[in-house]
Amino acid sequence: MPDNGAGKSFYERVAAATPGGDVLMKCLQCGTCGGSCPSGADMDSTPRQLFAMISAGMEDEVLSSNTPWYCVSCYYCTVRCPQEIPITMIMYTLKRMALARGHYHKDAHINWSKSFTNFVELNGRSFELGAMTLFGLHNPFAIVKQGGLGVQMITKGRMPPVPERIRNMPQLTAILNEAKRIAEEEEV
Amino acid sequence: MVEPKIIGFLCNWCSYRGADTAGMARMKYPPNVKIIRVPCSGRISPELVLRSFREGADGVMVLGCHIGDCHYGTGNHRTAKRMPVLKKLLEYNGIEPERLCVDWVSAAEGEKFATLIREFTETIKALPPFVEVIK
Amino acid sequence: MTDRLPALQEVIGKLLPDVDGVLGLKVGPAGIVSPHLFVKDLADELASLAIWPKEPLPGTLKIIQKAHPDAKLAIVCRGCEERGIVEMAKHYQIDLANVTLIGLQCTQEEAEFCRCAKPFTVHAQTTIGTPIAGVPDTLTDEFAALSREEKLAFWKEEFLHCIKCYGCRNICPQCFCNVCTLEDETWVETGRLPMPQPAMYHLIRSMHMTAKCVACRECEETCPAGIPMAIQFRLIARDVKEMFNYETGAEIDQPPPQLLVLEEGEYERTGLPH
Amino acid sequence: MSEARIGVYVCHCGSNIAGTVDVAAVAKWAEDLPNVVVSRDYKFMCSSPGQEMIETDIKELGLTRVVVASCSPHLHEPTFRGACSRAGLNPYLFEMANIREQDSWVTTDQVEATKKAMSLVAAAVSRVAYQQPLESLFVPIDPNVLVVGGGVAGIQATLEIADSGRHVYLVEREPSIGGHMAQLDKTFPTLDCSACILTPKMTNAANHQNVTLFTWSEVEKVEGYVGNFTVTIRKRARYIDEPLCTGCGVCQEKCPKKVIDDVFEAGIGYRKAVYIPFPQAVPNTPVIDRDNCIFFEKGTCKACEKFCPTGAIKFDQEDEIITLKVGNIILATGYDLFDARRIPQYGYGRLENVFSSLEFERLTNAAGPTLGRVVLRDGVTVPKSVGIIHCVGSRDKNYNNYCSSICCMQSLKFAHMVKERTGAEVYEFYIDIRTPAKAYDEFYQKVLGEGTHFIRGRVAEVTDAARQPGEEGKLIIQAEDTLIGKQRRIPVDMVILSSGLEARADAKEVAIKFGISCSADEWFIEKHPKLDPVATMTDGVFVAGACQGPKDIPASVAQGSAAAARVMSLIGQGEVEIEAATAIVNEETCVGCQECIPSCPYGSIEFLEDKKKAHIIEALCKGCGTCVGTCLSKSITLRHFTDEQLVNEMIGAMQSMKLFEAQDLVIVE
Amino acid sequence: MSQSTGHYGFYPGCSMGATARSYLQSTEAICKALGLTLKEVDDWNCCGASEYISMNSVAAYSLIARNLSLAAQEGHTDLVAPCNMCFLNLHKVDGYMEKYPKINQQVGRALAAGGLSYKAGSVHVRHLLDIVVEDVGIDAVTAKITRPLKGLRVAPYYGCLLTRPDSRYSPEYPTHLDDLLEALGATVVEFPLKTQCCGGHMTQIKEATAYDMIRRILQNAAEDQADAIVTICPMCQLNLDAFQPQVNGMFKTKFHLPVLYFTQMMGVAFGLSNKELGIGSEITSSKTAFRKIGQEEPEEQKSLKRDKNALPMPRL
Repeated sequence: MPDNGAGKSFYERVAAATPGGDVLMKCLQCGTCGGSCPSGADMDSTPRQLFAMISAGMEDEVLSSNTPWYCVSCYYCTVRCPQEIPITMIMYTLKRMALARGHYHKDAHINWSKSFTNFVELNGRSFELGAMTLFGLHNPFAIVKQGGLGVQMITKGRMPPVPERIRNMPQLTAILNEAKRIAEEEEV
Repeated sequence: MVEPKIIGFLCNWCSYRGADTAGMARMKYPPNVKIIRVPCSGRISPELVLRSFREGADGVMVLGCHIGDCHYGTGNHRTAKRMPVLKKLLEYNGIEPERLCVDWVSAAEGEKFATLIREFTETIKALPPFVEVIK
Repeated sequence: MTDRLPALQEVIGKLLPDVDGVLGLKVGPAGIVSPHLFVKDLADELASLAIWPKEPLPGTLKIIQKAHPDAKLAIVCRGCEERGIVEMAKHYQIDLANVTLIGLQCTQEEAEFCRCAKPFTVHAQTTIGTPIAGVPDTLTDEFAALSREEKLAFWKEEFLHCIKCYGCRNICPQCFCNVCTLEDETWVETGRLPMPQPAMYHLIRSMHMTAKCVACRECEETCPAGIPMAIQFRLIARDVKEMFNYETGAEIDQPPPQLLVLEEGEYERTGLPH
Repeated sequence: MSEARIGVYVCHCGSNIAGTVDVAAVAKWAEDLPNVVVSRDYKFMCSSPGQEMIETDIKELGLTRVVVASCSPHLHEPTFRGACSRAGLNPYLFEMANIREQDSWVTTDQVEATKKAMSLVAAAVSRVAYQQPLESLFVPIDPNVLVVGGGVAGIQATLEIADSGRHVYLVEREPSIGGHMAQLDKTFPTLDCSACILTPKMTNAANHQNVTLFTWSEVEKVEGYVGNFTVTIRKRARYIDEPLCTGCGVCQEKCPKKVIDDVFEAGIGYRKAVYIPFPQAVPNTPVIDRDNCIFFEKGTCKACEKFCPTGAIKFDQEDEIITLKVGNIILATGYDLFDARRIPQYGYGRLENVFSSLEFERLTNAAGPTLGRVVLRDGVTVPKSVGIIHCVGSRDKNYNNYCSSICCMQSLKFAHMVKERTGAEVYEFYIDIRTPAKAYDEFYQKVLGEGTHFIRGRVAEVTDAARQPGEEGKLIIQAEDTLIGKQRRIPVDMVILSSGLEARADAKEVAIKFGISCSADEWFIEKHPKLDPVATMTDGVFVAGACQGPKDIPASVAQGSAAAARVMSLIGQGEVEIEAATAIVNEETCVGCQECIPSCPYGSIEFLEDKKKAHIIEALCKGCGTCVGTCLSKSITLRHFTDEQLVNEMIGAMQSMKLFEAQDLVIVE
Repeated sequence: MSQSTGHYGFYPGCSMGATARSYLQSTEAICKALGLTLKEVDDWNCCGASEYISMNSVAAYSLIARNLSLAAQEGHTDLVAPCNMCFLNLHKVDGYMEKYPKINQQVGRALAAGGLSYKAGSVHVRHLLDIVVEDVGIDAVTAKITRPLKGLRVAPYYGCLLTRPDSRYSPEYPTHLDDLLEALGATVVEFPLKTQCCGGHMTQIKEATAYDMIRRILQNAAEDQADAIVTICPMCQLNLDAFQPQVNGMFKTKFHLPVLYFTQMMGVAFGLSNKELGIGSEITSSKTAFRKIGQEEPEEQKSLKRDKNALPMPRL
C-alpha cells in the first residue's frame, strides 16, 4: 500500500492525527459503533468496516467513503466502544484527510462547513443566515425548501440580518494563521 | 552525559516479579538500574537509601506492591509513610527529591516496570550532576 | 520571670510532702544552672530553684524513673518539655502514671528565643505563669522559601563547621536509643574531620526525628558550631501534620503515625503516585 | 570475611543469556573479585551436569559460598540451594544474580548487557561473603482443613479431603450450601439437570462423618501460618434451634411476610421472612431474616413460633463465635454476577422484559417461580421472539476487560431452552463464539441446527421506542450485523442479558483476611498461572473455582479436586518447613520503645515486661522485615536480609559501576 | 468550584444572540431571580461548532482556546456555556491540552501569535444546567417557585453532547434535568430517547437523515404523551422546533410538540412573564401546552398486566 513521504502507514497517520487515536489497532470489530450510530443506516460502510479498511491500508476507499460525512458527532460510538477508541474524532480526522487530498465523497457537506467557517474567520462569530445563504448558492434546492423557515425565523427575531463581529479580529486572525501554519508543518 | 548509576530496592513478591515479567516479555529498558531484592518494601529503612546515595548512586528506586496488595498485608503501608518524609527531607537538604523514586509495581505490571525504569533513568539524566553533599 | 519563681517555689513546697521528689533546675555554687531533684527532706533547698536557662529535664526524668520505677515524681516542664514527656511516654520511656506535671508557661522573650509555636503546656496539672501565643518561626519560613540550590549552599556552609561532637544527639530528649545508628560505620563514616559526608549524619538524624522532635531547640542551643538544625525538624513536623494529621507531643492518646497503617485519605496526601 | 571461598557460575541458558551477554568475559572478570576461588561458565547451569559441577567444586575446592548468575531466583533458587545442600553447604550460603530476566532479555546493547551482568555478579559476590548459614524450622501440620465457600468447587474439595480421612470444616455464608450451581436448571453442554447431579454431593458433604458444616456463617479472623492456622468463625444466629428443627417447613408456610428473594431466586421470586432457600437445601434448616421479620421489626407476630411443632424457634438466639485450628485453607468463594443495571442502554431494571442470565435460569428451573415456564415479566405471556445478548459487562474497557468465559455456552444453552420451551424465534448477538472445551462446539452446532439466528455484532442498545411499523410494543435490539455491514433493528418480546462474572464485591477484604492477593479485577491471584493454579503466595492457603477467575462447572470441580490434592500432599508430609529468614531482636541494644510491635503485620512481636525488651516469636514471623525498617537503633536483624548483606550487595554493584565509568570495558572475544 | 460565590464567567455562544435569543432572555431572567452572576467573557469568538474541526484541527483548537485564554485572563475559574456544542468544544480542548503535550504546545504557539496564553486546566468549563442543579441546587430552585408546573407533562431532552464523552453524568441515562423539572412540579415522562441526537447540522446537509432523527425523538415524546419537550441546547431546540412542520410534511405526521428551554420552564414556575422569558418565539406554539398548568391530570393508566402472576422487577 502506498505510504506517504514520512514512510508511515495509513493507519499510523490516522492514529497520529487523532488525539488518543493510537488504540485504533485494538478494534475488536464488534460493531457497537455502527449499531449505535443514529445516522448509520445512511453510511456506505459502518465505522467498524472503515477501521478494518484502514488497517488494511485501503486509503483511497476509506477517504472516498461517505461515512465520515454522515457522522453527526453525537459521540454514542465513542462512549460505548468497548476498546475506548475515540471514533468520533477519527471521523473528523478522515474528513480532514479527505479534504486535504482534494477529492471526497459527493455527499460531503464541505460547502456548508466552508460557508460556516468562512463567516467565523471573517467575523469571529458564526452567522446562520449568511451561512445558509452562501450554502444556498451551492445548493439552491435547499434554499427553496427551507426558505419559508428562514422567513419565519427572521420574523420571530431569531435570525439577525447582519453578522456580529468581534472587536479584536486581528488577534484572532493572527492566531488562526499561525495555527494553520503549524498544521501545514505537520502535514510535511 | 555520564550514565547515571541507579540502585533499585524491589520487594520480592510484586515488584521483583514485575521486573521478571518485563524480562519474560523481552521489554527493553536502559541497563542503569541494579536491583536489590528485599522481602518487602517495608524492610527498606531510610538509611539504606541514604547509604546508596553516599556510595555514589545518582538515583534510588523503592518499589513495592500496590497498597492493599502487600504480600505481608500492610508492610508497604510503612513504606508509604516513611518514603514521602525522606523525599521531603532530601528537598530540605537541597537534594532533588526526584532522585528517590517511590512507586508500586505489581507482578503483572511488566510494562509499568519497564516504563518506570525508562522514565526514571531519563529523569536522573536530566538532573544536574549530583553534588558532593552525601557523596 | 521574677513573679513565676516564687509561685513555682510555693507550688513545689506544697507538692513535696506528697511526692518522692520534684525535678527542676537549681543554681549551683558557681552560678551554674543544672537539673536537680528536690526531695522531701531538703525542702529548704528551694531557695536555689532556677527557671532559666532551660535544660532538657525529660531525659533526666527518664533516668530517674528507670532507676526508681515506683517513685512518685513531679517535674517542672515548659511546653516543649511537656511534649517531650508525652512523646517519650508513647515510646514507653516515661511512665506518665507516676509523674505530676508542673507546667511553666514561657514568657514572650523565651518564646522568641526558641521561635516557639507553642510556648505553653496543655496537659500539666498545675501551671505557673500566663500562657502566651506562639511566635512565628521566621527563620524556618525564610529557609523554606529558598531555592533548592540555595538550600544546598546553606547546609553546605553550615555542615562545614560540624565537628560531629554528637552534642545535638546527646542533649535530645527524644534520642533515647541504647546504641546509635550515627555511630555505626555501616551508615556514617566515623573518625575523620572534616566529616566526609556531613549530610549523611544530619539526614539520618532528621529522619529519626520524624514525628518525634518536640521543637525544644536544645540541639541548636548546645551545638558548638551553631548549626540551626531544628529548621529541618520543624519543616518535617509540618509535613507530618499535613500528611498524617499528627502533632508531636500534642495528644497523649494518639499513637505516632508511623506505627499505624494508612488511614482513609492519608495516602492521597503523601504525594506518592496513584 | 577473609575465610570465604566463593565459587561463581555463569549460565549461558543456551542463547538466552549468552546471545546478549559475553558470559565467558563475565566469568573471567569474576575471577578477580575478592574471595573468588573459582569462576566458570556453562551452557545450562540448572541441568544435572551443571549442578554436579557446583557440587564437585564445593567438595573438591572447599567452597564456602556459591554464586550462580543465571535466571530469576523465583525460578531456580530452590534448584541451586538443593545442589549446595547435597554437597554439604548450607543453602543460605548461596546467592543468585539474575542476568536473564533483568539483563540479557531486557538490554539491547551487548556491551552494556555484559557490563550489567558483571555488576550484578559483583553485587552477589559482595553480598554472599556476609551470608550466614540458617537452619529451617519444621513445624507439624494440623491435619484439619478449612474450606470457605460451599459452592460446587468447595463441596468437591471438601469431599475429596473428607474421603481421605481428614476432617474438614466447610463454611458457607448463605443458609444452604450449593452456590450458584444450585440455582441452575440445566448444565451445558450435556444438559444434565443441575440439581440431580449437585444435590447428592451436597447431602454427602453434610452427612460425611469427617465434615463439620457451618452455614449462615463467615470467617472473621485468620491467624497463624501454614500448618497452624487459628480461624475465628461467626456463626450467625438463625433464630432456630438446629437440633430441634425437623425441617418440616411449617414456619415458612405460616410466615405472613413475603420478601423478594434477591439471592437464590435472583430477584425474580419471593420467599418468606423465615425460609429455607430451596427445597433441597442443605442443611434443611430455615433461617429467620432479621431485617424483614415482623417480630424483629414490630415486636409482634411470632406466627412461626406458634405453629412450630417442636418449639425450635428461638428469637433470643445470638451469634456464636467459634475458634478452629486448621493446617490448611481452601478458598472457594465464587463470583458475583455483573450487574447489568450499569449498562443503561440495555434497559435492565427499566424495561421489564429484559432479564439477567440468573433470572432466566430461575425462570427455566422447574422449582423456580414460574415452575419452569418461560414467560415475560407479567408471568403469563409466552414470548414469540427472544434476543440473547452476549458479553454483557465483559470484554469492555468501560466495565470488565476480560472474557467471562462461560457466557457463550450459557447463551447457547438459553437459546436451546427457549426453543425447547416456547418455540420462539431466538436471536443471539455475539462478538465471537468461544466454545473451546470438550463437546462444547458440538453443542454450538446443535443450536445452529435448531434454527437460532446468530447475528455477529455487539448490541448497541435495547429500546422500547418504536421507530418503524412492527416495532410497537416490542423491545427493539439495535446492532450492527457485522457480517452484512448494516445496522439492524430486531423487535423481540424478551431480552436475556448474558451477564459476565465478577469477583465477589468483598473479594479484596477476604484476600486481606487470608493474606493473599487480588488482581486488578479483584480475582484471587494464584501462585503461578500455569504451573501452580490453585496455590497462592501464602503457604497453606489455596484457591478453587471462580474466585480465582471466571470458570464453568467442570473447571471449578477440577480445581476443587486439585486444591484438595495439594492440601493432602502437605498433610501427608506431616511437617512443614517455615521461613528460616526470620527477624531477631538484639536484646542488648533494644531500648524497649515498642515501635516495632504495631509495625508487624503478623503480631509476631511481643514485649517482655520483665526485661523491657521486644521479642520476636519466630514461628509467627514471616520475614518481611518491616520491623527492621522501623527500628531506629537497628536492634532488629532480619536473617538473610541483614543491613550488612544488603549494603554490601549495593556496594558491590556501585563499585563495579564506578569502575566501568572510569574505564571502558574491553570484551575479550 | 465557586458554589458559594455565585460568580461565573459566561460564554453565551453565537446562537444565544440569534436562533436562541429566548434562551438568553430566560437565562438572564432566572439568574436574576436566583442571584447568579454570569459575567460575559469580553470579545469571545465562535467555538467553531462541529464544522471547523473538519477543516483544520489545530486552527479549530486554537479558535476555542482563545476563549479559554480570555476567560482565564478575566480571572474566571468556572466558565459557563449554555449550549451543548460550545460546552463540549471548550471542555474538550481544555482536556486535550492537559492530556496531549503536542496539542498543548501547538495551541500554545498559535495563541502566542495573538499575544495570548492558556494553562490547561485553569478554567473549569461547565454547562448552565450543571450550575443550576449542582451549585444553586434543587432546593434553592424550589424555594423560588410561585407557580408549580402541575399538570404539564414534559419530556426532558438532553441531546448528546452534554453527557458525551467524558461527563460526570451518565452518557446514556442522565437524570439531573428530570430531577429539576420534577422539582418545578411538572410530570416528567419516561423518555428513552432523551440523549439521542437531534441531527445536528444534518438539517442543512442531508434533510432526509436529519428529519428522520428528529421524527424519532418527536414520536417517542408523543408516545409518552408529553405536552412539551424541554431542551438545554440551542441546536436541539432549533432542530426539534423549527423543523417540526417539515418533519410532519415528510412523514405525514401531526406532531405538535412545543420545544422549550429549561430556563423558560424555570421562569414560568417562578412566575415570570412570557415576554421576559422569550416565550412565543418558538415556531411550534406553546400556548396549548401552558394552558395545561393547573389542570388535573387524568389518572395514569398502567397498561401492564400486573396481576398475581407478575414477577418482581429488578430495582433501579
